[in-house]
Amino acid sequence: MTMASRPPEHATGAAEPIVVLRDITKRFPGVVANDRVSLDIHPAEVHALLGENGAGKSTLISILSGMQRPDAGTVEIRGRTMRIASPRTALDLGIGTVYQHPTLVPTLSVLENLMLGASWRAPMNRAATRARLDEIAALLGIALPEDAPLGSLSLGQQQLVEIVKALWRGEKVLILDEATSMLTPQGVEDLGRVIERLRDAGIAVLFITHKLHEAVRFGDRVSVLRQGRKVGSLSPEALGRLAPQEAIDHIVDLMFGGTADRTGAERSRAHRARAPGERMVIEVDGLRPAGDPDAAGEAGVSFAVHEGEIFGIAGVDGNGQKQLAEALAGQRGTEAGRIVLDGAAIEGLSVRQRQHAGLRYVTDDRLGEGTVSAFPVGLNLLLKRIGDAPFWRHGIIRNAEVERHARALIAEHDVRVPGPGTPLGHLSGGNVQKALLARELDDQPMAVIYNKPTYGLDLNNIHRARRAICERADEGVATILISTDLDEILELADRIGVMLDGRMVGIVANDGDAARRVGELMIGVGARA
Amino acid sequence: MSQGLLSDAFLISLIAGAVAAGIPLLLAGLGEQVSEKAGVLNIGIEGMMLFGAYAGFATAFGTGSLWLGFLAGAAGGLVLALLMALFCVRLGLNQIVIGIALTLGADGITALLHHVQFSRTYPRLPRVETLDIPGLSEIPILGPSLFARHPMVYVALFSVLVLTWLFRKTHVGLNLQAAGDKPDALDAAGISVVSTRTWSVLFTGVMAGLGGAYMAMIGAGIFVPFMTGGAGFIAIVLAMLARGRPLWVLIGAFLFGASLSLTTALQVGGVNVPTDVVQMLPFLMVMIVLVLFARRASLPAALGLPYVRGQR
Amino acid sequence: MTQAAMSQEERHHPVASAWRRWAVAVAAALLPIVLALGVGALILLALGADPGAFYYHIVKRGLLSWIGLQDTITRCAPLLLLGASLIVAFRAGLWNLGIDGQFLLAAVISAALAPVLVTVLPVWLVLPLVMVVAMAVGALWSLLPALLKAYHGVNEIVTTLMMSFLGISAANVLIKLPFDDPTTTVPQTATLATDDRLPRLFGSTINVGVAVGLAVILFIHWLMTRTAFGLRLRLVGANPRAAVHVGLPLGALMVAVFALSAGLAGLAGAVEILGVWGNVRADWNPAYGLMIIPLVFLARFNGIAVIGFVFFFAVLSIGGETASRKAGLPNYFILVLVALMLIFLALTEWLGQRRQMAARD
Amino acid sequence: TGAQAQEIDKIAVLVPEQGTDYGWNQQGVDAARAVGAAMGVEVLAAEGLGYGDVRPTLRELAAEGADLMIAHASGYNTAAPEIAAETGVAVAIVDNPGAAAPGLVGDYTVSGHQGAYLAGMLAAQLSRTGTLGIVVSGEPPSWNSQSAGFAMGARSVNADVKLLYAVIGPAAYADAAGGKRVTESVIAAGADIVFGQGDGSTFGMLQAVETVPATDGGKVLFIDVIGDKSEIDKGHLLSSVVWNLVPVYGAMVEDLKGGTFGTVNYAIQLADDSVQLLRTAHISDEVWAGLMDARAGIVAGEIEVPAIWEATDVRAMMSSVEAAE
Ligand SMILES: Nc1ncnc2c1ncn2[C@@H]1O[C@H](COP(=O)(O)OP(=O)(O)OP(=O)(O)O)[C@@H](O)[C@H]1O
Ligand SMILES: Nc1ncnc2c1ncn2[C@@H]1O[C@H](COP(=O)(O)OP(=O)(O)OP(=O)(O)O)[C@@H](O)[C@H]1O
Ligand SMILES: [Mg+2]
Ligand SMILES: [Mg+2]
Repeated sequence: MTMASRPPEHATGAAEPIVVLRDITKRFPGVVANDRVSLDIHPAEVHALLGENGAGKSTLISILSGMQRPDAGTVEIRGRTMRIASPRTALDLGIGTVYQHPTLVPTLSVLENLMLGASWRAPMNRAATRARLDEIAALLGIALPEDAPLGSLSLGQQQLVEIVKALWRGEKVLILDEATSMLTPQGVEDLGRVIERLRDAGIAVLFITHKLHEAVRFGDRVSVLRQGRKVGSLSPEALGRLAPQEAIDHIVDLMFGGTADRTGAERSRAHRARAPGERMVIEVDGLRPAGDPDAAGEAGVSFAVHEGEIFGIAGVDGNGQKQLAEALAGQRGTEAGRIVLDGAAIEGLSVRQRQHAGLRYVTDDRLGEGTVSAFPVGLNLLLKRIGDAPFWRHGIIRNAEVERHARALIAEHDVRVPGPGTPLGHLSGGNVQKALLARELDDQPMAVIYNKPTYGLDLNNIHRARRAICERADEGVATILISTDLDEILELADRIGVMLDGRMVGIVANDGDAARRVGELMIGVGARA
Repeated sequence: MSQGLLSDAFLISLIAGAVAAGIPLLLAGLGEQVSEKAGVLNIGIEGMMLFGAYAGFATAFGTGSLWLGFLAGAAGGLVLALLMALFCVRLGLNQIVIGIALTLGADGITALLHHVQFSRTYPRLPRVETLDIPGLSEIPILGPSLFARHPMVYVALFSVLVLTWLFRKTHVGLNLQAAGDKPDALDAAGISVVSTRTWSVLFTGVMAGLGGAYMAMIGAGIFVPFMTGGAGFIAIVLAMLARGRPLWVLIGAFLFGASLSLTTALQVGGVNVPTDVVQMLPFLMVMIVLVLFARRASLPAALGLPYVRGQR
Repeated sequence: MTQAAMSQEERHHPVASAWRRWAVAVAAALLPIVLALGVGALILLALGADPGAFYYHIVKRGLLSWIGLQDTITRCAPLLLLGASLIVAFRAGLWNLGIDGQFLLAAVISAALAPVLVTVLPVWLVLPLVMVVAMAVGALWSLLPALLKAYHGVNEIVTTLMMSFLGISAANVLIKLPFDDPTTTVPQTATLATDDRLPRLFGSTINVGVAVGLAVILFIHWLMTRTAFGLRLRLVGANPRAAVHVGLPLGALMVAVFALSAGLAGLAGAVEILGVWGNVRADWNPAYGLMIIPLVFLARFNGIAVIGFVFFFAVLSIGGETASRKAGLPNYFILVLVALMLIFLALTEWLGQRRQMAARD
Repeated sequence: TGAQAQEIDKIAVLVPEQGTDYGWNQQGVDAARAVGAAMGVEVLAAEGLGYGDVRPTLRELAAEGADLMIAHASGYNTAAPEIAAETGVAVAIVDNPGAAAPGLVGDYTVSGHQGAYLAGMLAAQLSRTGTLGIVVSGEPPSWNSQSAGFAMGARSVNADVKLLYAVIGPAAYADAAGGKRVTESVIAAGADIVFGQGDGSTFGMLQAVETVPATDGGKVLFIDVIGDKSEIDKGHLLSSVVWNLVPVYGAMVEDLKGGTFGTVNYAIQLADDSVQLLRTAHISDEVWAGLMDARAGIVAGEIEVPAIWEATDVRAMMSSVEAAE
């Protein structure tokens, strides 16, 4: 679908804006998150809000959704200046939001999460909620386990619930902050169709993503933030005049100025310095992670990774990838099977011992277990090396060393943070991820498991991270790359294993035909390799 | 005349004694459960009970009406709960510090008031009229001990049902759980976390005040300083052990009451056990249950943490 | 002077800005006290007492008179150790609410052991030995909650409270049965002679216990803030899942935290008995926990701040008794005053936080 | 230090609770004041000190010039002699004769067991059900000896009298609700006269006695200890074993003046009326006369009432209900 195929009335943007943000300024300690940002949001239009990590996108929308108050500037709704004092005000105005961080109650069921927000006096109407849920789910082409506790769902499914919830309440304006980050390509397509329908029904959509092709694909209008300022925008007319790739190039220029990293267009793998070696570094045989009873198949998971090889693990989120990764790392017990690292069995070792043996696990749960929000960035960068020289001597911390190390990594990985002493929780989502990667890449293990390493990163940082992963592999690191982003796997992996229902349903070489075969395996078609 | 350990009268008095000791724990425990569910660890509950005990007794003594006494007891608990809500929910001050401060303050103020008003006369309330439930109160032993009590006992028992219904079947229940488990989610859904928690703390105050008033007016018939003697802390433990289920608070409260009665029964029966040993029984029982069943903690994730919107 | 002008000046005069920071810090420390005293004064007036005289006596007795000051300092010893105990636990995110039971059991064991041991061993050996045993007793009493928490996830608030109640009863049983001093009718343990107690400092009535308390709390502060071990414990407290992820032995660390925390509570019991009491009477329970917990929170788990709060509280408790007696008031009024102080201290801390938030740029 | 004659112009009394409890604390404070008034000596009263460390208070009172400090709680009997040694100011302590030191530490024993014996006789005579209750808030020595004395007195009148003994809790001095609950059970088990010992909890016992009928439908009567609660009685107070500490305190001050303090053990007893049985309208002349005969017998040593301090011994004296049935 090209821009030109859209109904003309939507391309013109003739309607008056429903929301006008005017000169919004918001400061946090050490940062100006939004610096006199103005933004028009029109009904019947998808407005893509783009920007590098830490540019201030989430802050801006949290002002619109009532989660933050601006230090200066005004919000006008249909021409009237409004004080959006709370999320309640925003919801009453018909503004529905999917936040970047999860905002659902893990102990309540899916249905109850959707019922949350009604007047406390209202009778609880499960049947009506169920009907409405079914309706929206059908629209999105999904099915949700309505009575399961939310916490038992995969992150991808949880994100769907968030989307359903926002659609429920966003009668006028729908805000999606990286709502597609956990979805499959098919899921993104389905969401895109729904967004288009809503737009055609007159709803204004504000759409934040780091995937620029999604932005030009679904967006009618584009605004770009950079370091808290709005640095440019593309009107529907302007956007209509550009071909998708031209539009992307233009946006990349706006987002990163001269610093854009354009190597991403080519496949990194082609630029790998060396082919994988022959030596087996990791051998997994019949591994059945403990825990969720149906997560692992009877036979368990088996595969092997060579020295310097990148072994991709593809699959829809929630098919046992996380359990597998945790079992490999030692955070989760195993019911059966063997794990051999460099010739030695490690399934009996603790997390710590496996780390010492040369195995690293880069978690996808950056806030839940990857970092400590309350700790300063500097300590978070050393979380896996507590007590090690030169940062500790005789068990006593040397703050100067810690700070020097932090400054070096912050600079090297371009983590946007006021200083090493800033609590990590104050960073933007993408910058937390950058800090996490910085810590993990700052070491020389024998084998690494990356779980969704580029989730939440902007384009530049994705390239940087992927390049770093390749470089490590070139140095001989056996790499397991778990990702729900098929493009990423196709770009980096030498071989690809596909997981479905806790089993590895096939392993294919990453050759010209890999995309099709992996896609088939992911949805359960195609034989076991 | 049948007398002694196996007489009806004695058994009735033991069960009634368990009820008398259990009702304040039940009321306060139910209250604590609500605020814990909403994420507020109300350590001030001991003070709220004591305030309720004083206010209830003073009013009942002054007016001669137990019902006005209960009203005043509830109001007494409510006054401290208002402070708790203001400081801990609205301003986000530390719940432990404020809770302990309220308890110490209530200890001091009620003791002072008692000193000024009652320490020369020690007034006692007259005999409490019971409400006999027709039919049920005729059951041998259990009838008179359980169903010929002051109406407040039935109110307390009924509130177990009400809370169970509230938790399971209403939006209030959803809101409470969300406020305790993931307050940002509740806020994002458009419900004020602060209001939800405020209401829950106020409810706790009312229930604790009623419990204290029951203890003073019906349990003892008199107010003496520090008379709650740690009942509030037991209520906190009961609420935690019950893991969100009102019925478990009921069971726990009566087990505690029953173990007190057991002490008396053993002694009156001439069984020579030190009271210290018997007093350990309920706590020992809790520990044994925890060791045997090793029940995982399921306290609300945000328990004890103030909620400030947009803070991370 | 306007805010802008002030900050302008600050940039040019670092000395002035240091002064200002000092002034703010002093004001922040004094404001809650002044406010609490103000409200307390109103209550005193309502009770018909003279607030001026009341406060004068608190300060004079608790702080300015030498006998009073010695008693104030002596009273700090167990509180400092209990503060250290709680700092360890709270920083590691574990709610050891059982310090009263740990304290009391250790006190009883100390009281039972010391008078016997001094008959066979030299005193200088007995005192440290008993302290070590007391630490072990405290630690042992926390073992069950520690194991249940570490390996079964059982909530430690409930288990430590239960063990505390059990410990208090068990202490009484021990005093009344095996350790009862047969020479007295009152149920209590045998008494350690005054000469065999912890040595007194420089001819005062202050015993070495307070030095032990100070040393321990400073050490614990250093341990928790400056060492790798302390950081590991803080990591467990701040995010246990992260602790697992980075490969810390979560269970073992939790048990260690409990052992250390409860051990220090036990040490507090020993120091109180060996330094001051000499014996334990049945049904004795100073219930220091209720007092020290809010102080540790107000100090934000900072050992140095705990020292300040503990000293302040000791002045209030020593001086308050005299003030009440002279005013003809029941001692209960001090409870009200302490409550007011806690509330206003918490309030000022909140105001300070808001100032910090507002002063961002 | 040997005993020396001394000028006395100030004495202090220390009690754990407020001196308004119609009981232990009030008796102590009132007696000290009475002695002070009679002898022209200033009295410093430190009330509500609790059961914590009283050393600071003792030091301070010594510094304020007290010549004798009466530490009126058994919980103070370790601290006070130590401070006496430290400051050289004489102290009086309770229940620890072993610590007495001439001129410095005097011990007084407060137990109304002789009076409790009379109370037991009285109760056994007036009981309709033949069952008596003893309810105590805790088990300190002076409570124990009075419980035992009561039991012995009751048995002396009626060997078959049933004695129901119940402790509210290990330290339930203020547990009024517990006092009421336990007393109700004791009444339900047949007691129509209750001998109650406790501080705040006593009022709960009174409440029970006033509101619950005996198993025979009649009135339950209460026998109190230490103080005289007639002022606040609602018609259920049968008697009280009243203590009077004035003779003891007076003798201690005299001895201190005379240089003999600490050489004798001071005690309250029937002989000098420092222990008395309270007479109320429930007691007929005839019964009273019988009791007074017994009193004379005790004073003369014809009736021996041993003091039994241990809780286990006391419990062993009580009836086992199964055995009786
Ligand atoms: N609550 C907060 N406290 C302190 N700093 C904050 C807070 N919220 C945001 N910031 C800072 O504001 C800046 C903008 O953050 P924001 O989350 O809006 O970025 P973003 O554009 O959404 O980035 P990303 O793409 O990584 O999600 C960042 O530097 C971040 O560190
Ligand atoms: N009277 C009440 N009793 C119990 N809970 C209440 C009460 N009032 C409010 N709450 C709780 O506080 C939450 C937020 O209250 P708030 O004052 O924001 O809403 P409200 O305006 O009273 O509710 P609504 O507009 O939905 O009727 C409610 O959803 C409910 O959970
Ligand atoms: Mg963001
Ligand atoms: Mg003199």
